[in-house]
Amino acid sequence: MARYFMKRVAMMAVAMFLIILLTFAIMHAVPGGPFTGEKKLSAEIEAAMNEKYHLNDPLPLQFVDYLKGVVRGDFGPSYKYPGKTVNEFIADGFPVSAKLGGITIVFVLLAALPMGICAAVKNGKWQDMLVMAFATVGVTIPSFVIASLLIYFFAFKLGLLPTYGIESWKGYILPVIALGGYDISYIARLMRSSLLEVMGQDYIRTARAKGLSEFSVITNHALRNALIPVITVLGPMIANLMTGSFVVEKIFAIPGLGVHFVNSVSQRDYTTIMGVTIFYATFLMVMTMVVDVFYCLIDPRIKYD
Amino acid sequence: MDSKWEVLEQSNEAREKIWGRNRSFAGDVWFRFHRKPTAITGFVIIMLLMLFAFLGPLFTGRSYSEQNLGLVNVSPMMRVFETPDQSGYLYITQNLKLLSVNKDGSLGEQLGKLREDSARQMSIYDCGGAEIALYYGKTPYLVIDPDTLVIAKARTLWNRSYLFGTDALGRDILTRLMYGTRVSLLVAFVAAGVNLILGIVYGGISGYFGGRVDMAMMRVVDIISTIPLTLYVILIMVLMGAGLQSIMVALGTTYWVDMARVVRGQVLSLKQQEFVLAAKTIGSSAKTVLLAHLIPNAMGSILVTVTMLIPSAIFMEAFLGFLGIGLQPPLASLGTMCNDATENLRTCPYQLFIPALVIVLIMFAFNFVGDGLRDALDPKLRK
Amino acid sequence: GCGEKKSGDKAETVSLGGDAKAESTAEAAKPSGKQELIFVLSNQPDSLDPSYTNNSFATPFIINCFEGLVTYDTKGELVPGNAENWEKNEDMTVYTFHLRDGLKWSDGSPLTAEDYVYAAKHVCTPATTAQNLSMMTDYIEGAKEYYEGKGSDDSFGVKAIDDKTLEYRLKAPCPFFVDIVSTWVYSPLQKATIEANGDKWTQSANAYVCNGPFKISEINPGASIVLTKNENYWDAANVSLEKLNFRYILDTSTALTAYENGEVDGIRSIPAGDIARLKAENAGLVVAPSYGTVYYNIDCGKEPYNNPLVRKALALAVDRNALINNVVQLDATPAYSVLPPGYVVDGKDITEGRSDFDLKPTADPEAAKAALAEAGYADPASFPTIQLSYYSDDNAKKVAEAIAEMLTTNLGVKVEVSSADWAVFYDAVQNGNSEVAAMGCSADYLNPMSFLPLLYTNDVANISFYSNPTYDAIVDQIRSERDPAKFAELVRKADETVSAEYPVLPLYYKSSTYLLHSYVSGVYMISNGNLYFKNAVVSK
Amino acid sequence: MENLKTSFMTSNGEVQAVRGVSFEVRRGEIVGIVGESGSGKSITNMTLLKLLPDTAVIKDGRAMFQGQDLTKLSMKELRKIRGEKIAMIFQDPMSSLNPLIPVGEQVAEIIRIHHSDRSREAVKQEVLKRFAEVRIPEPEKRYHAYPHEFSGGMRQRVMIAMALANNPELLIADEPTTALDVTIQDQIIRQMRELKEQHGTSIIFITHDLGVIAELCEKVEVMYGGLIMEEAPIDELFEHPSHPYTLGLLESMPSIQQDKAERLIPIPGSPPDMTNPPAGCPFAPRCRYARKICAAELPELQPVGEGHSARCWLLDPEAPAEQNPFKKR
Amino acid sequence: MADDKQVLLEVKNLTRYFPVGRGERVHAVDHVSFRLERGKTLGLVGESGCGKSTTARTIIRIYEPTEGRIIFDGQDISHLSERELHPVRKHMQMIFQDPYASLNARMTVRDILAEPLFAHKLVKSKEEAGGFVYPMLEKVGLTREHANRYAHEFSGGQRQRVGIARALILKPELVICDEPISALDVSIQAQIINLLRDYQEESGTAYLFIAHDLSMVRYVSDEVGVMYLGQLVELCEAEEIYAHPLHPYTRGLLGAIPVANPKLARQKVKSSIEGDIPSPIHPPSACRFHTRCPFATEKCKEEEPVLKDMGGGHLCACHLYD
Ligand SMILES: Nc1ncnc2c1ncn2[C@@H]1O[C@H](COP(=O)(O)OP(=O)(O)OP(=O)(O)O)[C@@H](O)[C@H]1O
Ligand SMILES: Nc1ncnc2c1ncn2[C@@H]1O[C@H](COP(=O)(O)OP(=O)(O)OP(=O)(O)O)[C@@H](O)[C@H]1O
Ligand SMILES: [Mg+2]
Ligand SMILES: [Mg+2]
Repeated sequence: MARYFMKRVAMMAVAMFLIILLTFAIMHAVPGGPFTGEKKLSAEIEAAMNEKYHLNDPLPLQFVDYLKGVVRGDFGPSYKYPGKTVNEFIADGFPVSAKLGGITIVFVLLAALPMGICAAVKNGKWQDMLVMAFATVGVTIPSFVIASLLIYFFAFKLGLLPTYGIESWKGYILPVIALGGYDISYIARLMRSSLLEVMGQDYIRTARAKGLSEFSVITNHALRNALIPVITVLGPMIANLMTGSFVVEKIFAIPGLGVHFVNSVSQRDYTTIMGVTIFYATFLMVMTMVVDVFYCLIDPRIKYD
Repeated sequence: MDSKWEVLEQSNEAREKIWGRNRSFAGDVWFRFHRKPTAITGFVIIMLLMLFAFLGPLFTGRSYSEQNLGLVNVSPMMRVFETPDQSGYLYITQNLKLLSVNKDGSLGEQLGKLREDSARQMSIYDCGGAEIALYYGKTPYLVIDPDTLVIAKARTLWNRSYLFGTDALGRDILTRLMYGTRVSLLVAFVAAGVNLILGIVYGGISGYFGGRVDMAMMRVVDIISTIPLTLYVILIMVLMGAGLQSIMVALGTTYWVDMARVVRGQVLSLKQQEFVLAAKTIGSSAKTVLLAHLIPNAMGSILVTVTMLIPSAIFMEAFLGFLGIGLQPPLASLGTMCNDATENLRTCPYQLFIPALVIVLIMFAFNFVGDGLRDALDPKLRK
Repeated sequence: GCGEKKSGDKAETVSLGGDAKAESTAEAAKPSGKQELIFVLSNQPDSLDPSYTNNSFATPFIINCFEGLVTYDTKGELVPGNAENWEKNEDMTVYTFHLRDGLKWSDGSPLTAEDYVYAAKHVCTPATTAQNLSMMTDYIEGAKEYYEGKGSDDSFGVKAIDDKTLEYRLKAPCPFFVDIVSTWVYSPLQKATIEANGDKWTQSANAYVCNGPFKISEINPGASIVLTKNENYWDAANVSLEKLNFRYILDTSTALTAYENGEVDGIRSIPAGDIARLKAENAGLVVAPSYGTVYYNIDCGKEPYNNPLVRKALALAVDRNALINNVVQLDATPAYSVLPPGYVVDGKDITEGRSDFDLKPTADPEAAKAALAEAGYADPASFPTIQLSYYSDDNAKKVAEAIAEMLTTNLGVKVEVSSADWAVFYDAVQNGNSEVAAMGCSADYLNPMSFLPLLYTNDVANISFYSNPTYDAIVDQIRSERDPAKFAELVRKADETVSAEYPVLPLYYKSSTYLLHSYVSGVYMISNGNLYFKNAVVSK
Repeated sequence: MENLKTSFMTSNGEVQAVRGVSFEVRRGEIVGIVGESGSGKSITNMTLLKLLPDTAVIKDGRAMFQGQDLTKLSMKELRKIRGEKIAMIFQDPMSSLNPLIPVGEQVAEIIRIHHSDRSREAVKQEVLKRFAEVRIPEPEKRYHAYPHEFSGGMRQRVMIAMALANNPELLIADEPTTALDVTIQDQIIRQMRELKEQHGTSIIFITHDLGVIAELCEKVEVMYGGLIMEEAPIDELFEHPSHPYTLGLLESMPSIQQDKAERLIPIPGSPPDMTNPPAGCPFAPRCRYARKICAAELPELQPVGEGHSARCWLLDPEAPAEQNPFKKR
Repeated sequence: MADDKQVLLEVKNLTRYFPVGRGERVHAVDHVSFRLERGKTLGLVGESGCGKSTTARTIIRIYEPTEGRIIFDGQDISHLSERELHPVRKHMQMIFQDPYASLNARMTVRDILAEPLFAHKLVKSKEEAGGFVYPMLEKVGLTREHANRYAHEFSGGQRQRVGIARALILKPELVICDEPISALDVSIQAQIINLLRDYQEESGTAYLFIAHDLSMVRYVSDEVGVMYLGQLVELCEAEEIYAHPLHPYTRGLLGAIPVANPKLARQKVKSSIEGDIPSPIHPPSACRFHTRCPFATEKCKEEEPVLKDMGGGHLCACHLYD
C-alpha cells in the first residue's frame, strides 16, 4: 500500500507540474497585468515594477524561477500587495476558510445523512417526498441567492443573526447554511439512493433472514456499505469547502481564501493566482488520497497495490 | 370422442412466442418514464418553459431591451392610493416619486414635483392641478393631502402594464424573464450537447483503449478540473469577445470532464461484458464496437448525468454572472437577473424572487426528468 | 365600486412631528459612551504605504494615519498640518515650510524635516516603485535625475534647512504647489521602521509608524484594520475617538443591512436603489458633490470618433437627468465637461457661468441627429456599430445599458455593449482598443490641474488620444501661471476650448455618499470624497 | 403450506410469480423443489419468511409452521422465527455475505440475536464449533477474515454454518450449489445429508439439477409456471414420472451412459411469461401430448400413487389412452 | 493420430498470465498443448477458474498469448495484428457462456445477426442481410418475427440460440463454445446441444466445447481434456476417459457428478476431492494437484509431471503412472 501511495504521489507531482504550466500559460495569455490599477502608471514606474519582480525576463525563465520557488515551498511575493507574500496570504485566508468549511462539513454530514437515511427507509412515503423536495430545492438555488435570502430574512427581517462576519459563533450559522445547502442536498440524495441500492442487496436479505430487526439491519449491515459512495464524493467536497467559496465569503464578508483567490484573478496578481491554484490542487489531491485511505479502512476488499 | 381431447396442434411460433409488446428500447424507456407522474410533470414543465421562452415574447409586445427610465422598479403587486378626484391611483415608486396609475392597473406618468417640504417630511406633487403629498415620515410611506393631512385610501393592485413589474432600468421583467429562460435553457442545452459529444468521445476512447492511454487521458481530465475556471473564462472572453458564445465555449470545454469520467467508468465495465467480446471476435472494428455497443449501453448513465449537468451549467452561468463576466447586456439570463437584483433586495425583493423561482422550476423539472429517466433506464427494472 | 369596504366617514390622517427625528446638532455634540466606531469599507487597499500606493481604497487609512505638511479642514479648505506656516519665493519655485514644535511619530520618536527629505528620496528610488512618482518628479527639481540615478543629494530639490525647516525647490514656477504637497506621496516617512522592516513595514501594527491622528493597532488580514488614537499626534487633545475599526464588507447589500441593523456605525458604498429611501428615512445619509466626473471615454484617434460632430451627437443623445434620477439615483449634477465644479477662486467657482456647449440635462434627439447628419451620417443606420464597453461592476453595467438604449433610440445608431473585468477593460482602453468606454476621474489633489492633463497631447493620463495644440498651449501656460485670477481665467479658456470639441462623453459630476448614524458627529468629507475622522465624536 | 399466491406489481403489470402452491414438509425430511428458472421456486420460499421485495404482495394462502400461520404473524413474531427456527441459505454465496464484516462476526450475530444472554466468548466458541462442523480449516484464523478472502465454496460453508448456528428446525436452501463447482457441490451435498442425520433438521432444497435431487432428497416437488406440477417420493418420480414436464426433464438429460448416437429429446419452446400466464396448463404450449383442453383449462392436482400426485389432464379418468404416456401402464 | 491435413487447430505450449500488480501474475493458462481435427469436437472440463475460458479466449485472440503458438488452418495466428486477424476471424467464432451478457440489449436480433455479415463485408444492405438472417433464425428454431425483437425480450434459451446463430452465420470452421449451456435450464440445454450437433453433422464444423457438466461433455465430444489450475492433466478419447480415468483429479471429478437416478446415486461409491482450488497466483509447486491429491507423494511436491501417453493415445500427467 505504501508503494501504491508513493506511486500516486509521484503521479501527483507530474499532474501538478502540468497544472502549474497550464495555469501559468493561461495567466500570461490573459491581457492586463498585475500593475493594471485604477490609473495608468507612468512608463518609468511600470519599468521599475517589472524590474523588481523580474517580469522582463523571458517567460520560460520566469517559469523556471517560479518552479524553483515552488519546490522550496515559496510561492513568491504578491505583486499586488507589496510586502505580502503569497504564503502569508494562504496562511491568513486558509485557516478562516478551513474553519468555516470544516464546520460546514460537519453540519452537512449531520444533516444530510439522517435525511438520506430517513428518506431511504421511508421510501415512497411522505417523509421521503419531503426530504427529496428539500434536497431538490437545495441543489436548485444558486448559493448567492440562498445567501441573499438568508440575510434578508434572518438578519434583516427578523434581526436574529448577525449580517456579516464570523467573529462570534452566531455569525457562522448563515454562512454555513448557505455554503452547505447544495452539499446537504447532494449528500442526502446520494445517501438515499445508495442506501436503497444496498437495501436491495442479497446480504441484506441474509441479515433479515437471521431475524434481525429492521433497525439493526440498517445500522449494522446497510449503513457502512451505503457510506462508500458518499465517502468518494467527500474528498473533492471537503477540498472545495475548506478552500473557501467566493460567493459566501463575499456576501458574508468573511476573510477567506475564496474571495482572495477570485480577486487575485481579476487583479492579475500572478503569484497569488499560481500559489492558490497550486495550494488548492495539492489540497484536493491530498484529500482524495485521504479519502482513499478511509475507503480502504471501511472496505476490506480494497487493497491498493 | 370429446373434442376437448383432440390433440392440440402447436406451431413452433406459439411455443417461442414472446408475450410482451414489441417495444424498442427507447419505447420501453418511454413506457416506463411516462407512467411516473413526477417525471411527466418535469417533462411538461420543461416543454411549457420552452414555449414560454421561445414563443412568449411574441405576446408581451415588449422587447427585452426596451427601457422606460420613468418607470423603474415598479413592482408587480402595487400598493396604490386613490387620487383626490378618484379618477385613478397613485403609486409610490422605490425612488420616492409618485406615479399615476389608471383604474385598470395600467401605469401612467410620473407626477411633476412641485416642491419639497422636508420640515414636514413630505414631497408635494401636482396631481391634475391639485396638490398631493408623498409623506415619508413613516414607513410604509403614505400619500396624503398636504393641507388636511388625510391619508388617501390605499389598496393593492396588480400591475397591468408590467405583469411581473419592471427592473432597475424600467424594462419589462416578464419579457426579460422569457429571454432569460431562453438563454439559460440554451446555455444548458448547448453545454449538455457539447458535453455529450466531447464527454462521450473522450471518455469512450479513454475507457476503450484503457491502460496507458486511459491513464494519460484521465490525468488530463484531473488537470482540467483543477485549473481555475474564472481565469480560463476570462481568457475565453478575451479571445472570443464577451457574450453568449464565450460562455458556451467556456462551459462546453471544461464541463465535459464529469461526463468523460462517467462514460469511461461505464465503458471500462462494459468492455469486459461478453457481448463486447463477441463483437470483437466477430471482427467488428473499434469504431463499431464503441459506437454500436459500448455507447448505447452506457446511455442510461449518460442521460442521467446529462440531466444532472444541465442544472450545474445553469448554475455556472449564474455564477459567472455573479462575477460579472457573463452575458453581454442587454441580454439577460436568469443568473444575471438574480445577480442584478441582489443589490436591491431590500427595496425590490420581487426582482430576485421571480427569476429565482424560474430557476428553481427549471431545476425541479430537470431533476424530475432525471429521476424518471434513471428509473426508466435502470437495467434491474427491466427483465 | 362594488363590494368596496367603506371605512366610515372619518378619514385617517397622519400626525406630523410625532416621530420626526430631532435635528442632529453636530456642533454641540459631547462625547458620551464608548468612543469607538465600526466603519465599513467596500474594498481592501493594495498597500498602506503612502510612498507606494495610488490606490483609492488606501485613502481612509493614509489620510487618518498620516498628516502631511498641509491638510484640509471641515470646510474642505487647505490648512496647516505638520507645517505651521510656509512661504514661497517670488518666482514660485522655492517653497519653505516651517514645522510645528514637538512633532512626534506614533512611536514617540521626534519627527523632523529630515523625515520629509527621507520620504521624498524614498519615493524617488526605483525600488520603491512609487506609483505616484510623477507627482514628485514633475515638480521637484532634480527628482527625475535622482530617480534615474544621475542626481546627487545636493541636486535633489528637497532639503532640510534645519530640524524644523523644509525647503522644496521646483523645476518650474508652480502657484498650486501647496495643493500638490497635500497629496500623500509628500507624507513623511520614518526611516528607522522602513530600514528595519523593508517592504513589510506596512504589514504589522507595530511597524506601521505614522504621524496622524490615528495609528494602526490591529491588522486582521482581509477582514479589518483597527485604528486607535495616536497619543503622540500634535493635536491629540482634540481627537476624541479612541478606536476606529475599518471593516471590509465587499457586498454593499450586506453592508447596508449591517448598518440598518446597527451592527456597524457607518458605510461607504450604498446600493443605488436604497438611496432615496435612506434619505427620506433620515438614516444618516450624506451626499456631497465630490471633485470628479463620470464620463465615457471616447477614442478620439479613431474613425469616426475623430470627428467632433460625431462626439457631439453622442453627447446630445444622452438623457443625463434620467440617468441621474432613475439609474444611479444619486444627487448629482449633469456634466457637460470633464472639468467638474469645485475649485473656488476669489469666492467664485471657476466653472461658474461657463458655456453648456449646446448640451442639455435631457437628451436632444433632433440636435443629435442633426449633428450626426452634419458629420456625414444623414442616415444613422449607416453609422458603424458603436462599441460601448464597461468594466464588471453593477453600477457601471446599469449606466452602460441605459446609455446604449439612449443612443439607440435617440440617435438611431446600432450599439454593441461589452464588458470585461477591469484589467482586461483598462488594458484595452489604454492600448486604444476600445471606442466608447466607461470611465471616471477623481481629483488627486484639489486643483483643476488634476484634470487638465487628461486631454493633454501624449500625456500618460490621456487615454482619449485627443490632441489639440491650442489646448496644450493653454495648459502649458496654466502650469506656471502665478496669479490666481489669471489662472482661473486660463482654466476656463482651456475648458471652453476643449469641451466644445466633446473629447469625452460627460455624464455627471461625481457625488460622494456615505452613511453614518446620527450619534456620530464631526466626521467630515472634503470635495475629493476623502473622509476625515479626527474630529469624530460619538454621543450615544 | 396451502394455496400460496404471491404477485409482483410491476410497471409492466402484475407478475403472478406463485399461483397457488401447497405442500408439506415433515420433521427430518428433505424436500426437493425442482423447476424451470422463473417458475417461482425462490419466491415460494421467501414468502414463508416474508423476505420478499417491496413490490411483492402475498395474495392468498397460509403457511403453517408448528401450528402458526407465518403469513399472519407480526414482523416481531416473525423475527423470532427467522434464523432461530427457520434458516435460509441463498443461491449466491458471493453476494449473500456482507463484504464489510468479518465472517465470524456475521455468524456470531445470528446467535446473539436469539440468545442475547450468552457472553461474547461463548458465542465465539459456538461459532468456531460451527466452523469446524462445516469443515472450514483453521477456524480461529478464519474467524476474522472477510468474505472476499474466501473462495465460493468456503463462503457457502460459512452460510451453512450461519444457518445452522441456532439448530433450526427447518432449513431452506435456495440453490445452494448452483454457483459452485461439482467438487464443491458434492461437498455441500454431503454436508446437508450429515446435517439431517445429526440434527434431524427438515430441509427444503431448491435446485434445478435433478441429479442433486436424486442424491439428496426424499420427496420432490416439481414446479412450473408458479404451480406445483408433480409431487412424488424420489424413487417414484424417477421411475414413474406422471407429468409430461417431469418426463421431458428426465429425457432431456444425457446420462453418463448415454449412447452418443442417440439424440437427446429436448422440451421445445420457452417457458411462459408470468405476466400473461396461459389460461390452461402453463406447460401446454410446450407439451408433446397437449390436448385442446390443456390450453383452455387448468387441471387439478390428482393423486397418482402413494404420496404421489400430478397436475395433468392426461391423468384424468376421461382422458383417452392413445398418445398418452400415463395410460399405458 | 490424424494426419496434418485434418488438423484444424493446433495449440502449442499456450500460456497466458495476467499481471495483477506488484509484479505478481495469475497463471491462468500454463503451457497447454492440444490439436483439434476438422469436424471433431474437443471437450475441455475442469473446475471454475482452471483456465478454460482463458484458453478459449486466447485461442480466439481476445487475449494475447503470453507464450506458445496457436496454429489455425496451418497459419500461425498467435501474434497477428488485429488487421491481419480479420480474415481469420471469419472462420473462427465463439459462443459465450452468459446468454444475458453476450447479446447487446440495445440491438434487435436482426442487427445482431447482421453485424458479422457487415463486419466481413458479405452484404451491403439490410435487405441483403435479411437473406442470410432469416434462414439462420429458422435453423435455430426461431421465427421471422423474432428478428424485430430486442435481445432483452428473449428468454435465456432463445438468447443462447441467437448467440449461436450469430456464431454460425459466417459458416466458420471452428466454433469455440465456452460453457454454452451452463446458465440454462435443464429443459433447454438439450435444445442447444441438439442444435450444435445437427449443425456439425451438416457442415463439418469443429468445436472446442467447454463445460463443467461432464456427462454433457462426454455426450458431445470426441476427445476430452481435463484442466486443473491452468494445466492440462489428462487428454484422451471421450469414452476412454469415463471408462478408465487415470488422473486422480479426473477420478475425483467424475465421482462428484451427481447421478440423476436415485437408485444409482445411493449405490455410488464416492471418491470425492476435499478442499478448494489453490490460488492461481501462487500455484503449488511441481504437481499442482498435490495439495488435494489423496495419493500425493514427496515426488509430487518436487517434480513436475509431464503429459505422457499412457497407451492408446491416452495422455495423462501424473507420477502415479511412472
Ligand atoms: N422483484 C421482482 N419483481 C418482479 N418480478 C419478479 C421479481 N422477482 C422475481 N420475479 C418473477 O417471479 C417469478 C418467479 O421467480 P423466482 O425467483 O421464484 O424463480 P425461481 O424459480 O427461483 O428461478 P431461478 O431458478 O432462476 O432462481 C419469475 O417470473 C420472476 O420473473
Ligand atoms: N482479465 C483477467 N485479469 C486477471 N485475471 C484473470 C482475468 N481473466 C481470468 N483471470 C483469472 O484467470 C484464472 C482462469 O480464469 P478462467 O476464466 O479462464 O477460468 P474458467 O476455467 O473459465 O472458470 P469458469 O468455469 O468460472 O468460467 C482465474 O483465476 C481468473 O481469476
Ligand atoms: Mg431462484
Ligand atoms: Mg469460464
